[in-house]
Amino acid sequence: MDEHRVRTLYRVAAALLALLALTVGLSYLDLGSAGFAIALAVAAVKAMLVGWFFMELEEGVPAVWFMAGAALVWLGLLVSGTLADLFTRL
Amino acid sequence: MSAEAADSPFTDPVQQREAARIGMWAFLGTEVMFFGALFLTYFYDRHLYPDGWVAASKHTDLLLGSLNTGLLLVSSLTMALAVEAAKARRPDAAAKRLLATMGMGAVFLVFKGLEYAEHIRDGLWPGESFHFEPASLSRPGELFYYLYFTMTGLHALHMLAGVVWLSALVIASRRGAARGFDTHVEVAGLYWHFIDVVWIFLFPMFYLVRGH
Amino acid sequence: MSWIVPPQASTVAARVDLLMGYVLFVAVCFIALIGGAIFYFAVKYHHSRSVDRSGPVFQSIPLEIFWTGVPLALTLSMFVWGARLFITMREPPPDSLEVDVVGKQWMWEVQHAEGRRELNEVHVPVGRPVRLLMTSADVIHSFFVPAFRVKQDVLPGRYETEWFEATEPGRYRLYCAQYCGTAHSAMTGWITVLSAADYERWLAQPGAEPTMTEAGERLFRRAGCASCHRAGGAGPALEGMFGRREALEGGGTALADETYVRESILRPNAKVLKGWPPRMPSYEGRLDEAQVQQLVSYLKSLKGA
Amino acid sequence: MEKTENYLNDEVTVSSWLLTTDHKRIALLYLMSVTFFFLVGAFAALLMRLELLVPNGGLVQAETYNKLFTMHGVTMVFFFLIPSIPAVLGNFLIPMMVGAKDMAFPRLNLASWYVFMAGGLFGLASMILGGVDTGWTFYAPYSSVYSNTHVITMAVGIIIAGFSSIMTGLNFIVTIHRLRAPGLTWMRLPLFVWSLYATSIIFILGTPVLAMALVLIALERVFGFGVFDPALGGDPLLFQHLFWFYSHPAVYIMILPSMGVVSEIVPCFARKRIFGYAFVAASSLAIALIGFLVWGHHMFVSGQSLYAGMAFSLLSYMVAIPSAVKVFNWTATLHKGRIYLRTPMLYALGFIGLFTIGGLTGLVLAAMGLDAHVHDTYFIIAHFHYIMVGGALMGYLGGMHFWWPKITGKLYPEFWGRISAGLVFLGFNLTFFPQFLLGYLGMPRRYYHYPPEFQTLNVLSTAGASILGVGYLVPLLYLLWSLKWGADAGPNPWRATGLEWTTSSPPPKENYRVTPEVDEEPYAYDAETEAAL
Ligand code: HEA
Ligand code: HEA
Ligand code: HEC
Ligand code: CUA
Ligand SMILES: [Cu+2]
Repeated sequence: MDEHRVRTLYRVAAALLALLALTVGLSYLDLGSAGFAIALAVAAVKAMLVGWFFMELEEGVPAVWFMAGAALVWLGLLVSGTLADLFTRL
Repeated sequence: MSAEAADSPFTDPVQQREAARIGMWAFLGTEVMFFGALFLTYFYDRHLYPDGWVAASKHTDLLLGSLNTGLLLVSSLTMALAVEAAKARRPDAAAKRLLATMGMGAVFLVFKGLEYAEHIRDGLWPGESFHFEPASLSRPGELFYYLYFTMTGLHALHMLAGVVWLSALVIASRRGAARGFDTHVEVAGLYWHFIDVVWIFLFPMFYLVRGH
Repeated sequence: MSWIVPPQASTVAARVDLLMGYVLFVAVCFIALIGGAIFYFAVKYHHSRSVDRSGPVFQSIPLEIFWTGVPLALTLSMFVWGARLFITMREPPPDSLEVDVVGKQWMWEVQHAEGRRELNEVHVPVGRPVRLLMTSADVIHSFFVPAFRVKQDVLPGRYETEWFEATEPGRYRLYCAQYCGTAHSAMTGWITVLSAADYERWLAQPGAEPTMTEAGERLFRRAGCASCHRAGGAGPALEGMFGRREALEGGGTALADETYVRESILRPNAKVLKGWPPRMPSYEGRLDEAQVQQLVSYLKSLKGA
Repeated sequence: MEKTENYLNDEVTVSSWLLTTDHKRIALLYLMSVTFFFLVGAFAALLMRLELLVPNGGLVQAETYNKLFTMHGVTMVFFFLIPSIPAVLGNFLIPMMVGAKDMAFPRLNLASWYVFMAGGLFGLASMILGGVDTGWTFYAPYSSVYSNTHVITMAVGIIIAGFSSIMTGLNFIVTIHRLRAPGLTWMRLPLFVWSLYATSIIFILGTPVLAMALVLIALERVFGFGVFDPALGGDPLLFQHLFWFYSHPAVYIMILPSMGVVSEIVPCFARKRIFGYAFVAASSLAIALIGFLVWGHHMFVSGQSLYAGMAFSLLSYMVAIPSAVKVFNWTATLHKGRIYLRTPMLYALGFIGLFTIGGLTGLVLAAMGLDAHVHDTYFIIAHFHYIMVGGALMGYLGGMHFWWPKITGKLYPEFWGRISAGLVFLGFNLTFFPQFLLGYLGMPRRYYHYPPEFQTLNVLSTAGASILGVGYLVPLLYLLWSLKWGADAGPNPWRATGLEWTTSSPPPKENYRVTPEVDEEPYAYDAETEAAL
């Protein structure tokens, strides 16, 4: 087994757990409406770590990047297009 | 083996491994959009009922939720390690790590079940008997829990499928490092990590809406 | 009715037809161009003919730019024109006459401010903008008057508006354009456009009916609203509330428009006024949409002190 | 000529068909299935057109009429047109065009057919049990609360069929990425492959959203609780967003494959390389992407915000541009060609003309001020039948005629082919042109009864539909006839380029006896020097 990679995996997992602790901790502070945004941002960082290291996006296979990127872009289209309507109504 | 090989359109194993990965990623794209429709619904209704969302989120079980998140994160680690083992042609090591992954997945599901039972006891199952304090936010609260059950339920179904898939791989590992075993583990790993990612977002959306 | 266009009986009708003419003109030009070119090539380069086929071209960046650019410019003009026309259709002039409409499977209930109520008929005066305040009691309907070139979906749970100014007295067809169930195609009616004098006469006809505001005021007392919404009562005074931006419990504000007032009556707890307990009972199921509209009409009439 | 081994006579048992993983056989399974569903949808159209002969007809009852147009729309869209070209011609041709032995995941391919049939059975079941009356758009809260028909069964059918689309799309994507023959670079791919690649992206990223929207409708019906009915705190516009997020791109699922077919046929029968290859290829991808940004143009008068409406209107105009680019490039391909007006070419040219008309009337709809008038009238019906029947279906028929010799090894009678192409073109225009007029005059769609002043145009339309119906039956007959009595086609009756024409017809089970290699650009036709076809 590739020792280097295994070490990386452990480090990433540690970072993920730290982020989990961070976001739970933050939820006890009163950050107003920013709290939710921060919690989502932390989630995004966690998701990126999982994607990049665990799911081996770091390998950089073009077709894989293309599929992963397309999924994100399309999700963005769905959400932004619909919320654009909701937020600008009236 | 031979029957499969005759059918296979591939000329070499590298091509096959890449095809499997691209296929899995394409499928995950589908899954992103499948969950995406629900995520959109969540944010849509959150915008309509911000107060209801805050109030309803206070009834979720942060302790169990955080524990479950931790479990899933660690299970992703063991999954990734299983993939490494499979790639290194060590099916026994891979099987052990797969078992650990599955185990954490199963515990996750049990915890989830406990949470559901608790919520249902508290009258948070949407419908006739739905009961929510403050009553003034009862309708948004009901929507929140409708989405909660739908989204975490769909997620749990995916987990269940993942656990079944991994157990099939554990059984397959007994046949040794057969051709394609490493690819299978790798592809299952992608799926498992994806479920983890979904949960990473569900966690703040339902447990951390604002404050405690 | 002509074969090509329905009667032009509103201020926007001719403008719609003009834009239609423009888009169709462009369309016909391109159809002629493409169709003509195909026909011409098919004849000229038919395999049976020996013509000069030397030096064929397979790629031309200037041409590609040209036939990307021209349609782009044309469509942009259509977009701007269409959007501006639509904005006109969406923004009722401030002095519009208001008529309240409830769509329900499968009929149109209409109330005039002066109190007359009709079914599947709408009487309006010529030369005065009319604003329809519309909601649905069940599924989505759509209020469509071809002669006026206007259409707006009518949704349950909120108010939508639509306006027009009729230019020609006469009777015009009204359709429900959004599929709403079995008798969707029977959910039709008539718009009768009357001269100003005829309209006054029509309004006055039976005489005794209370105006919508009066009916709303009566209802306000009968339904028990007045017991709380009075000085020193359990609820806030409602004078001057309409059109205000209200601060809400739990942060945020809401504009007190018709939809807001309607929601306050049917689902008071959805948006609770800051500083007040969520004490108001829901009137859902106790008042029908037409009655809610009367109340809205009354509350709108209450000017601030 | 001696009989050679091919995929048809390789094995002949029933199970060799039902358990086949051969993409060519799966294509034929799909061919039979979608033809069946086309007949179901056409049957509903027939009854509808008959009912509309008179303003207050009583051929069927109002509820029945509503069920008919739902059945017509649902079968034609979800069970016929969406799978038609991808699952039949795409399945057959993609592996051949890229020079592969089969699809990347042959068993997944077979599974997709079973899944499709399961979805189709649910769809049929809901029709047989009594039908669904929501229209193909399933707008809430009518569908989620008020309708008391078999909405859930139908929704389940559509969801299942959707998964079959996803499987097909996934297979195409991986096959195109990973199984191209040596030398077959992206810029050497046939345009049909490009267009199906773009289609596949829509399949896998759009379909799940529709599935979820329908799941939510079903949940709302089952639990009496949900996110769409305003009486429950929901918002019906959310459903419309979810629905059209898929269903507008779905119209490009229906047209892109046809565009691909036309891009193959036109160069072949003009004996000339396609004009602007790169632009035609890129425009497919552009359509797939921008096509996902315009869905709100179905909602201009739905209560959607004015600003969102304006953005959607602008983007709808943008998505028209790549279509325009394609039309111009096809037309330019004819220039200095050597043109043979064979049946596939007639269909292809018919496609270009009718698609242009349908597309240009889309420009009317994308103008908000005009849509306020024509929305939900027969103008819409005419617009989309011009594109879907005049365009997509014509392309499908053209493709079937073009590749029929390859698929079956037989030639059909050219004379009857031309007759049917002519009948379809004529009947089509007579059916749907009057509907443009009807719509602008104000006749709403989904109307069982209509005011008497609209009768003349409706009679014309029904008359046209009967010609059109005959036009469809003729090819059905002579294509079947050709199976037994048609002349042998030989490997390449059109002397077309493209890998699929280099192998025998019908192709052998493994497509190519030796893996082909590609060393030239596609469409290496030569109109200048070549002798007669
Ligand atoms: C295959 C199917 C298909 C295709 C390809 C299209 C293509 C287009 N459609 Fe259509 N459409 C439908 C099927 C399709 N549509 C259906 C089924 C509905 C109704 C659904 C329902 O409600 O039941 C509908 C409804 C619909 C609406 C909503 C109407 C309403 O309900 O009120 C709109 C509004 O913008 C619209 C616009 C367009 C546009 C701008 C295009 C463009 O993509 C067209 C682009 C093509 C061209 C423009 C022609 C070629 C170009 C030239 C020859 C060059 C010249 C070009 C310019 C000057 C720009 N369509
Ligand atoms: C691919 C898509 C497709 C295709 C091919 C067609 C084909 C046809 N359609 Fe379709 N149509 C839709 C998609 C399609 N349609 C959709 C999506 C709607 C909207 C539904 C909704 O509102 O929800 C619609 C709605 C629609 C309406 C509007 C109904 C209404 O709003 O009230 C009409 C009316 O004329 C119509 C007519 C036709 C006709 C005449 C054909 C012709 O091309 C059909 C020609 C065939 C025949 C005339 C029959 C010939 C006979 C046979 C082939 C044998 C018959 C079989 C047996 C006897 C068993 N269609
Ligand atoms: C039991 C007392 C009670 C009754 C009866 C009652 N209300 Fe209210 N109403 C309240 C209270 C308390 C509030 C402020 C809290 C809130 O917004 O729910 C309120 C708020 C409102 C508002 C929003 C006011 C603003 O400034 O935004 C409107 C409009 C309204 N009520 C209309 C009515 C009508 C119409 C009726 C009768 C059909 C009615 N109410 C009956 C107690 C009552
Ligand atoms: Cu009401 Cu259609
Ligand atoms: Cu569209």
